[in-house]
Amino acid sequence: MTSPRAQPGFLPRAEFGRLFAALEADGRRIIGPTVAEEAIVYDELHDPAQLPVGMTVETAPGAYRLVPSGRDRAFDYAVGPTSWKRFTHPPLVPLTVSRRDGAGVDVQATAPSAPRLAFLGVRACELQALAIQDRAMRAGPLGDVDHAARRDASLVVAMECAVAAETCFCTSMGTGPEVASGADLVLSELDDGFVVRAASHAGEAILGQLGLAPAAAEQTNAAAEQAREVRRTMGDPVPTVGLPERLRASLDHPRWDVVAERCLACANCTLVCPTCFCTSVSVASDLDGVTGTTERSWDSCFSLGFGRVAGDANFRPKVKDRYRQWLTHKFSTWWDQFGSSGCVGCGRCIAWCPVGIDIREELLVIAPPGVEPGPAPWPAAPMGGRAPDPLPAVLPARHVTVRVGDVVHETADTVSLSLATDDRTLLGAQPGQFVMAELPAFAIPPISISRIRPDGLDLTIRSAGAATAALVALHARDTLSLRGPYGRGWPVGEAAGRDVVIVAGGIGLAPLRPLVDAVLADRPRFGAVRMFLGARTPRDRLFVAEMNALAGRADLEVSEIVDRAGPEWLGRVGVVTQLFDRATWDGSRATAFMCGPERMMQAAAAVLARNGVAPDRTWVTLERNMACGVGTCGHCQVGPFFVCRDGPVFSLAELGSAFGREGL
Amino acid sequence: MPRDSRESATVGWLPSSMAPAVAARLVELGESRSFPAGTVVIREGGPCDSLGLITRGRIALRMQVPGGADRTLITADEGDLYGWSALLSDATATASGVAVVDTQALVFERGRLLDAMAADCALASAIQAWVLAAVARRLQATRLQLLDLYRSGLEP
Amino acid sequence: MAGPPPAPTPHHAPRAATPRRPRIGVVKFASCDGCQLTLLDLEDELLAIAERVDVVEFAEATSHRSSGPFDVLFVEGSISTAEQAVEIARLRTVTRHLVTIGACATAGGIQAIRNWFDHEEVRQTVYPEPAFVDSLALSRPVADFVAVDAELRGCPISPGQLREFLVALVTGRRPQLPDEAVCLECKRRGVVCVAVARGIACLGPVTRTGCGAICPAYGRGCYGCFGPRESANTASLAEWFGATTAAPDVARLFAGFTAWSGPNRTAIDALGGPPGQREAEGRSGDA
Amino acid sequence: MHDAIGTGGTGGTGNNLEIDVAGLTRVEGEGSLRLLVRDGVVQEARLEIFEAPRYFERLVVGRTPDEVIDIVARICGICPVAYQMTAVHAFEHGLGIPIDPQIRALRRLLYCGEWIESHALHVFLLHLPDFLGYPSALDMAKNHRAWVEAGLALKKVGNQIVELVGGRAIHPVSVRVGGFSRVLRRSEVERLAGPLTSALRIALDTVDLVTGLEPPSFDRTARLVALRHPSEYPMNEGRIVSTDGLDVAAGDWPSAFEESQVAWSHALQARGRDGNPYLLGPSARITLAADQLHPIAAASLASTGRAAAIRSNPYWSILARAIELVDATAEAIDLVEAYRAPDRPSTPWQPGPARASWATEAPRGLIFHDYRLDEEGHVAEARIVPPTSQNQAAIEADLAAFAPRVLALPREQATHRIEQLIRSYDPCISCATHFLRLDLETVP
Repeated sequence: MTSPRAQPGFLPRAEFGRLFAALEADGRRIIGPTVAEEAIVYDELHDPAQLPVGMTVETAPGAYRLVPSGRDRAFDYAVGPTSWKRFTHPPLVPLTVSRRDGAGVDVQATAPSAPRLAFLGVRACELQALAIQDRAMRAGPLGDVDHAARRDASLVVAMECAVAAETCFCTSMGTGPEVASGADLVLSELDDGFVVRAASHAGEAILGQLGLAPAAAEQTNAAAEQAREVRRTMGDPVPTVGLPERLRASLDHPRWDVVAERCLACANCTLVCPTCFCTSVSVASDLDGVTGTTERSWDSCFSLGFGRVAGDANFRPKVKDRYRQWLTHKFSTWWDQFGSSGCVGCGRCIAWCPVGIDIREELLVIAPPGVEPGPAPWPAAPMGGRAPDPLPAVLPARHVTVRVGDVVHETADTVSLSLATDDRTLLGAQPGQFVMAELPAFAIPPISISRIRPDGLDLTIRSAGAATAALVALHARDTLSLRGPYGRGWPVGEAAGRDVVIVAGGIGLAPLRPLVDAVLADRPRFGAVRMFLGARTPRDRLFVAEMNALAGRADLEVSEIVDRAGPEWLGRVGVVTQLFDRATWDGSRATAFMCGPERMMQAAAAVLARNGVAPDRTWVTLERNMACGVGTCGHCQVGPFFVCRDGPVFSLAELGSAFGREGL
Repeated sequence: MPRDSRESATVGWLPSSMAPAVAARLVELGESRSFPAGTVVIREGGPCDSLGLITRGRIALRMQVPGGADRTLITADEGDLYGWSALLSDATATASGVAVVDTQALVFERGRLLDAMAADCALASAIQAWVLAAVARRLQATRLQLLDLYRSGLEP
Repeated sequence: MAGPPPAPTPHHAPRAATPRRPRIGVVKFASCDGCQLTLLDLEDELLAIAERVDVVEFAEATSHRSSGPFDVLFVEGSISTAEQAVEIARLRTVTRHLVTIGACATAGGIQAIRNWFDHEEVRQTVYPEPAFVDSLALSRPVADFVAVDAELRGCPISPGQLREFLVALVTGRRPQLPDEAVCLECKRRGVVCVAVARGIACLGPVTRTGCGAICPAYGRGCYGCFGPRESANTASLAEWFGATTAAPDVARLFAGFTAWSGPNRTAIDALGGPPGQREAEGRSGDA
Repeated sequence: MHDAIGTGGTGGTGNNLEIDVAGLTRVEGEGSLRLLVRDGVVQEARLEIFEAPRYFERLVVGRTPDEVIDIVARICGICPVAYQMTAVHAFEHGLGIPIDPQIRALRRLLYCGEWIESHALHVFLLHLPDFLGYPSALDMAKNHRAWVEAGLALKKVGNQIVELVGGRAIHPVSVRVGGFSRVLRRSEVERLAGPLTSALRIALDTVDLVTGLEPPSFDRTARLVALRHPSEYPMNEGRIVSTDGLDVAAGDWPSAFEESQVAWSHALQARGRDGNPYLLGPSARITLAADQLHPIAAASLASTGRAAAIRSNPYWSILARAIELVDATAEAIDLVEAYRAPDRPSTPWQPGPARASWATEAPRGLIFHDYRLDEEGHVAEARIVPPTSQNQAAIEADLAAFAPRVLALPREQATHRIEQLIRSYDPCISCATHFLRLDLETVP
């Protein structure tokens, strides 16, 4: 956006239709406020008569009432149930169409639809909300094509606030009431008409079209005074200095239990929130599973399914966990993830909470101003409060069809698929990265790469649900579609010149195998290499022949142990930590890499720490939490991180107490 | 199947925290025995008449689980103690110990050990601390195994 | 339990080709037939589905009869007579995946309101010759009698969810039957919250989604026919309605088609029982 | 349950016949049939109804009129609109609430939707297989796919109407005392025009299709009862008339009929005060109100030349339903065309005491509701009389009359003929069950 050059003009109320005409002449459909279902909603407008003239709104926690304003202004309200994300990040977006035919599986991304829209009556807080979502939807490795296209195709006509609702607190969040950046045109409504100024080249073009008389000084002053008055009425209900730090340090505050008693976990707050962007992907198919479609729809961290992960475990089972995730995300971890607050102070979540929970009140109790924050549970990361500027470019997702070569049945429920491809991007995968594997009619699970070959990739998959079961059931010469590779892999180089410790539990060995390959390919670069492998039973051991071969080598050690076994098993029985909890090697010379069940990793991490392995040299992978793989769905948040975007590989130093913390 | 970590083979079998005099006294009290693979060292429910420290090899501690199957709950490996029931008054073995490979152990005959402990408080407390540490480690392992059992109950 | 069943193993393979068409049965107990009618309401897919499954028992639609075995048995209706209790136990033994359909089978149905009343009073009120009529004191969900592998909620069930369940069944994937609040569907549709904007009492926040948020979309509050969702905080909602002038008589809200299911029942009891109980007490007096 | 069609009983030869159909199929709800003939004399002809009782008349006690509208719908998933319409009209009549003409039109449209859905279901999925010799429509589709698809398409349009006006196809949510919970925009209603036009075409073809069927010959003189309205085909309102001259106001149903309980049924049998059975439903309506049929339906009926047969032979009810499919679709088209959105969804009203009695025409025939509202406007007593429990006695009478004609047939065929006869009344057993007067005086 550029600073306005054209003089502010004045548009008489009676001639407001000229703005409609100008916007329509610009080939745009107009979305703006109108009365429906006893509320002021944003919907398509064809005529200024549809504006909520003479109406205003009274809000309170859990209440919203449309009432006459007593004057015939059209924008005499604060914000309503609709937010602009309905048009920039719609509730339902088709993602892919997949087909299985003679040639194999083919997945096509659905082209983004981007109608030319003009948003009329966007408030200062809503402008900031749009900017915040722009950053959130572009924070992943690709960015979201649909959202970007819709934003690029939209023109924003802002409206300075003339009134504040009881639930407004933009002054505290620093997003209003005065319109700052992000608009193309900015209007201020006075009794007899509108002061109009351009805030971008596109805005200037429209303003030029209108050919307005310049606004008189008293008119521009009246407009400014109006905004100042709104600011005065609001005050500063939620002091935000140091709020992110205070909140981050209050994860165990007793108030979380109190609010959970009232909270319905109905998700209304997140759905009316103009910045909340979380989604879930659903699949549909024909009766034969030959053609399938995927689409994403608004979801919420308040729904139980949102925290469900493979094996029906759930990392946010309690309502308390979900409320804490929402509030801490909005006001604290959002800074770490996107470099700004996630709240703009519009107050929608307060008015539209069916039981009137007021976040302002909760914040003041949980993270009261002026109180020194306790120790931080994790270091600030990765944006650390720096909003990206300019926004990163957006790339379309690539769906690559690959063919199954060998199928190795590793255990009763686990197979390794050897996939052939000449796709350079896939072949460029790094150890510890993962791909999204798609078959028509099935959910799309993230699968870690278990071997990177010059001519393809191996995926080792455990059947833990219908989608993975379908993958495990694939035969040689079948095809599937891959996206990726995604994620930050193992920092192999970081271990150069040092001892290497590898701890694997069950299927966790799969993402570690490419690391082992990399180390062995350049063995002299590393010191002693020690592998500690755990499995549930002898029958659950992965890559048995290969591991036995490694065990036969003089230049590395492999010890393994199983949880339980019958008499036929002559190896060790117990837990993986028993393999090294009495070891005498010097952990300070070692870099450790771990993957396995989280409890196993916690126990192993404790033992490694005792042996002197530093937290910043202890690397774990948390891939089990991922859903979309590209940092847009919000499912895999752990404290300040998106696992798919910032990980899946993390050091314990990065994770801090987020590692293994229940309910986070 | 893979060999065990060579590191553990070089572990000083007695805890480094143990006073040299006490350690020396223990080595003198103990008697090095070898159990060929398959030897039943102690039998579940039978008398537990000696405490052992494995210096080489492996003893599988097994129990009859419902259904009559014989399951290995845990193995005692180089540096591990077994048969600590010998220090308890009823001295009954709670699991069977079977050498799954050729195994060497430093074995302390119950009567001798208890007499020596009765005679030497320093020795007694050192041994109790030693055994307690071993028990604590075993309980930790068992706890993790239990958690894993419950977790796997969730899985389809 | 609410979790969807794994599809019958032969259908796990991603290929549509399956060795054997699953044997499907549809039976009813105390109910209105609306949920099984929903099967026939899948007008566009009915014949295609019928080609992919083997409908061996569905008295409302076919004269073929079978007493089992069934790969999938859809059970409509609540258990409210002694014969029904015996029959559902028998059916369980010949059924691989037992799927309850509708509020009667999953929650006891509207007829479970009588569970709060005196059974004899109810029988005598409605029948001059109660002796001719056989019924148990309580109308209860199927899960109170036998293990249930999956449930389709609703009064009636949603054609969309039934379609999803059947497609998942024949393609071997896991049915997507979200266990979240009606509010999510309501907001996705862009419906203005009737509770907040109009003060209409609405059970949407504590009710499982799946209907399409029909009631709010038609300008009235959700009456909970899909039953309580997970961690349904009916206590908090009841307290709010009680405090706001929106709902003078809060117990009525919960005393609907899923009244007997845990969280609703607790709320009703806390509010002094369903409407009609006072009358019941009055009656058993003079009866 | 049983693995064969029909069931049980010992076979019949010559003058003896014993038929037990333990579980009637292709009817709504659970019923069974017992027919016993000795030496050519019918000893027993029973339609047994053992659907579990649900005590609705007790469940609505203490409820508000709007709650009752939601609750009584659950009596029957096939014809919930019939229950909602009868109840809502009863309350509005009893409380003296004026109804906007457009609201009344929408309600009639809603009812048309249910008639179309219910009749299409019965004609194509339940009854037609009997005439063509299939155990089900799904089997019939193997050789007559086009017909089954046409039937489903017709049924779907009925559902679309109920879904639009009522919110969903089964147990609609929008009917409220005084009107609806929401105003339908004309643009929404117009969306029905296209589907209805093709539905009318299918309905007319259906008449041709069923006119060509060959039902068993069985002529008897039954007493037919239906509503009659001076200016429209009976649906939402009218006076109760009969083929033998009865003519009373809908609210006076009790003056003309009475109910009694029989040991073999959870339903109540209704008979005329004179003790004679009577029959409701499409054949009765066609017979008693043919002159009020939509012109298109009237022409269609005339073209078949079977008006008399519909009156005398119960098997021809399938044709009566086909004619009513034409009538309902044709009228729905007119209603959609004429619709203008009312200013408000419903007329405001005050709860209070009232006696609320009304009758409407469900797809299966006349349905009567009678409520007493107490001072707070809550239901104190309720009485609901659905069509099937009124038809039960007439059905049994027809069975007894028809039985001798099948004595010669092999039992298998005899059973099928009898079952087919029962299906021709489209008995809705879910409805029929557990309806008895809330009559404390009769409590022993």
